[in-house]
Amino acid sequence: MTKIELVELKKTYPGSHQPVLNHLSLEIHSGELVALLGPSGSGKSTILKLITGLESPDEGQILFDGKSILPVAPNKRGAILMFQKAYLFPFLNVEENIGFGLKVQGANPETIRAEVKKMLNLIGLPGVKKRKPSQLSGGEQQRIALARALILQPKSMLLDEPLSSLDTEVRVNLQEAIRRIQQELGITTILVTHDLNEAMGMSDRTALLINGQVAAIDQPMKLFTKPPTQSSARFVGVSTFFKGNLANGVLTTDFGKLSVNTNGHHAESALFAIRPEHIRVQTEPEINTLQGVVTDCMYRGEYIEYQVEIQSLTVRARVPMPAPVIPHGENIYVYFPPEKLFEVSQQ
Amino acid sequence: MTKIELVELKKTYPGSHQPVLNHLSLEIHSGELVALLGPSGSGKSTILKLITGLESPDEGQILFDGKSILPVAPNKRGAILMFQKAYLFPFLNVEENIGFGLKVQGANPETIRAEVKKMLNLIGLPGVKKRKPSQLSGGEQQRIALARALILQPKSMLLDEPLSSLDTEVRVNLQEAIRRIQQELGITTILVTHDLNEAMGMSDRTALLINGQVAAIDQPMKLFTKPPTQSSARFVGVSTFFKGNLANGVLTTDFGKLSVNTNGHHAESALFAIRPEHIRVQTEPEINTLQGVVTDCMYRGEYIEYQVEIQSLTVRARVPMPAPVIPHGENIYVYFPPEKLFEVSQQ
Amino acid sequence: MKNLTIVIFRIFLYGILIAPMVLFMLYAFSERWFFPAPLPTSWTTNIVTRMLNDPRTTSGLFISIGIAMLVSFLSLLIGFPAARTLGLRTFRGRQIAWLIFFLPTVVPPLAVGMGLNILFLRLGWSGTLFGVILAHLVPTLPYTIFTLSGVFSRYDENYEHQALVLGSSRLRIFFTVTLRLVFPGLIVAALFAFLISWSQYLLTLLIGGGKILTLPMLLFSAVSGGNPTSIAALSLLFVAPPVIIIAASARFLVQHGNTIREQY
Amino acid sequence: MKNLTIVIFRIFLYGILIAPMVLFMLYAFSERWFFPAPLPTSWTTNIVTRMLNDPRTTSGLFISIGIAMLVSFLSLLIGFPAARTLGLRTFRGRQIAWLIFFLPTVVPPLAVGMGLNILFLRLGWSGTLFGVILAHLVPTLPYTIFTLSGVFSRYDENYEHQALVLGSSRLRIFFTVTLRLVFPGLIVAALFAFLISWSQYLLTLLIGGGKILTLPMLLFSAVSGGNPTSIAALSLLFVAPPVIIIAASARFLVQHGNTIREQY
Repeated sequence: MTKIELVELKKTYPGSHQPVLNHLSLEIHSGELVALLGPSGSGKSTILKLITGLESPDEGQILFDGKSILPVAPNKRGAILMFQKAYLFPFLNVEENIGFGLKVQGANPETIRAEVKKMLNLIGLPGVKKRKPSQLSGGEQQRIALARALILQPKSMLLDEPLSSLDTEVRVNLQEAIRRIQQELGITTILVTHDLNEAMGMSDRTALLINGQVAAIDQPMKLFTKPPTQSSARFVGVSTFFKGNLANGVLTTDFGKLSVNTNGHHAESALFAIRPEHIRVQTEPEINTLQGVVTDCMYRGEYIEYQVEIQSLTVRARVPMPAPVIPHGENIYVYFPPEKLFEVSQQ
Repeated sequence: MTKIELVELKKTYPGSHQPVLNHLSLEIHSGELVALLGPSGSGKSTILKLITGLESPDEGQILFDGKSILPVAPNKRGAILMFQKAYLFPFLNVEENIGFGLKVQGANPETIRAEVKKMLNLIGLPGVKKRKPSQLSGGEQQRIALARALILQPKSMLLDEPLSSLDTEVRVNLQEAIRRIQQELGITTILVTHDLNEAMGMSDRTALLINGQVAAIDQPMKLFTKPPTQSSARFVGVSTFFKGNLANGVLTTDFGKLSVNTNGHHAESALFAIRPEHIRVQTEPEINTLQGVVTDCMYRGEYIEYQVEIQSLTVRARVPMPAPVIPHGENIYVYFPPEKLFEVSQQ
Repeated sequence: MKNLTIVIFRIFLYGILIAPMVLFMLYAFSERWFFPAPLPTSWTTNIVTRMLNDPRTTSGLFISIGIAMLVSFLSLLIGFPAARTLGLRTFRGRQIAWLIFFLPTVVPPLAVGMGLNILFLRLGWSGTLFGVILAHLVPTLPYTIFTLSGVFSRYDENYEHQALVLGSSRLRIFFTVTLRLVFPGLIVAALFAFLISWSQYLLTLLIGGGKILTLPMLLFSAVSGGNPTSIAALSLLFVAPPVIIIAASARFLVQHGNTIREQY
Repeated sequence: MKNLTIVIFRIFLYGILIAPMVLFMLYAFSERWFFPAPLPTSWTTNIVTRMLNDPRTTSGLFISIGIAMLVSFLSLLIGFPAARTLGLRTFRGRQIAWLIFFLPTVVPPLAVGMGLNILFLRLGWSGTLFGVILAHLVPTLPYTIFTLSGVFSRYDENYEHQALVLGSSRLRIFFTVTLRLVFPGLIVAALFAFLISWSQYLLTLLIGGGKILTLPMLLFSAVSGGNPTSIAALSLLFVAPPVIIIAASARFLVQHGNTIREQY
């Protein structure tokens, strides 16, 4: 149970002008799982490398339970990194792979054997200890890598897209397994992923990284439904934004007036957003509808995705099935429920 | 506008015992877009290679408008293959790449230049003709590859996961572009993909390939909501199946009785399935509910995914937000709407 | 750390390579140079001029160039299909094929030369240009094949497949697509073959039986003569073509290598 | 098509390689063999026995083996860090570093030998074992570095990173992870170095000045002698160790190469 604090971290890779981390601060509570979500190049993996000590920060501090770990050698930090590939040592069998860390610590063979057995049960692969890594599937390899890390009772686990090369079903199973074990053992964990669903499903809190800084951090549900800024909203799948003047709960945009639920009293310009699955299409005008032309209509199984042009604005709406197929070019009214429109800051 | 018929195709690769295609027959109507969906190794790409002539079938026929194309050389078939990578010739610029096929045909430079210009407008990249392929993004490269194929007015386009290496936003844009152009020009097209959403969104009909045969082929909506067999149901995301005796609209399973909507009059065993998004969880028993224990509950943004164990049966339910978070181990009732349970054959 | 390694190696290799070349220059134009003088005390161009006017030297130069060019052409001609098969396909016996190609590079050239000599004597090819060229192919072919099969192992046949479905004939594809994609590799392979043939002394001596007088042969007989100035002058003439070729192609190779690599 | 290519090459190479070796055997044990008899008409083991009892031959064998082993050890020692840097890192001047390593393989050995000879004479290293070993490093090092940097370009440092975060020290990682991962590559590189040094004639002659008598030197002087039987006998002795080493390691390399490759 270790609390991790990242304080004003700055890192620029040699040969690059742009810092990959720019005074980034982040606090991960003891036993918490925080997911880092962000576009490629936003410095997600760099954070993990700094914590393990594979890279050093240019500025800033990394604290484990309030103590700086920067002077500690990478092999003494107790922070274990897992990658997209399992990196099991090909010349060792499963048992030797899992026991690797204990052997380095000089544990006696009996203890190692007992611990390895415990770990194999924990990860749900009791019968494979004599196999070679090449005889295992991708998902099994990742489970072994997990066991190899957990056997050392690390202070922290750092997962760098550990599931992104696996098939959907295996991935979901491993998401559940990792989450269960992480909660059981209470290991402070950072998960880097580019999969929104994975971040939402596995994390206690999700942090959005944009331009080397934490653009937003919150519980997944809050972040998904009410992202604070425009860029973070885009990242969780919001593509419809209205800019306008807000007065008495009415937003006056270039495309028409829209009622919004708000407590604020802006007289100035404001920016509102809405999730695609909250937008509805209908044939009759109503309050809070705007007229538009359907430019595309794609069946996606569980929902239909409409692309509607409202003058210069392109709106994507996702309507769950059953929903009508609307031919291209049809005139339509798009309904924006007032309670689903939320304000975001213009960043 | 060419109709393509595949008749009893059989193909076994040298060194393999299992045929990759096993008497596969499939008819693609003129101007239609058929998506081929299937697990890896199901022979999806092999079909495309047989049609272009990069491979030859062991048995069977391939007909274009009723005429066999097997005696025709690959470069005379008018069937153009596109891959996941664009394979633009790195030593030619965009204009020369697009004009490649016309130059081979001996068209005069004026014609080529005019046609290339038309194509660049069609794919929405008018300003790039002097660029080298390496200066383009992945999505742009695929657009150019598309133009390079379309300029020859091919009888058929064969797309082998052309979008699978692209980012989500670019992919959706290109899905729309390809679909629009394909319909505009009426080119008979086969799309190989492993992405269910892509197949659903782009195709007129989707074919499921399992074990080298067409397990099911239908319009996406029908295939998605009522897959005919158990294996094809699994492939479109169904994971809950009930086996039991059917009598008078009631299915008697090992876990309890369930009402189903059916016209059949089976006295024998029957297999019913239900989609995860049609299953509901509730706290009170009711008709068509079964009692179970929540073993996992994952927030996925637009929905919550519950994993419920009903005795030995694990059921995954997807409930759209807003939905309650239910703690692990809680007792719950799972509701299976009778009208959503559909019969599948046990294959 | 890594920079230090590089620096040490540069010094090591510059020392071992460049220093002798400078020495050649100094010796070739020196008239008198006695230890411990750091530079020659008297300079002359006589020796170099005399050497350049000697018909044996010029004919040696042309024979050397002719043999090396023919050998590299034949190496490419034979090596290309073999390398393509080895680099692209997987088939049973591939490992054996590799071992067979590998053998001539590791079996000592002296042994190969002796064997070939005995064989060619019986076949009547000894002392002929044909025999020498054939013998030169033994050490050059493996390198050509290694270089090209390295190229082909990174080669993607789908470029050819694209050209095919776009209507090109196989022949047209070979010239407009295949050759252009592997061009830098071809140049490197040809260079290798040229240089290996260029510096062959042993095989030329054994098979040529003293009748085929290439530059290395002349150089060796000069060494027996023992005049350091003419040795140095001949050495310079001998080293110049390879250095010029490498220098001329280095920039091309680095540039084109990069352009092509970007695409993979 | 591809099978035909392979068959043609096998015949070509078997012809050019195996045939001379068979000839060595026949000659070494023949007493009389005149054209056009297909086989010797009279057999003897005298020559081979006499040769094996000659102290010059046995000492030549040991000197050759000693030099070749030392040279391959030194090549690995120097080549390993260089290859790792070249194969794993990208840095400015990498292309230049490659060119520098590349030079010794393409500059004709005769030229290198002449240059080194002049240099070593001044340094007093001529005629010494130290000088010969140093000279042998010039052709062997590039091959060692090429082979190893090929290994390192496919090498994934993350295996080491895993071992590091699992608690291993850098030194332990080197022995328990790095060496085991690159082991087959090391063996190939050592083999290359051994064989190149083993078959050096020119550099040993020039730098050794006739004082360091390796097997190739003895073989060459036998060639001047002109007795085909003793030439053939010496050739056999000379070819045997490389062939044995290659045969012994071939199976190991194929097996272990595959096991490791599966993981990448």
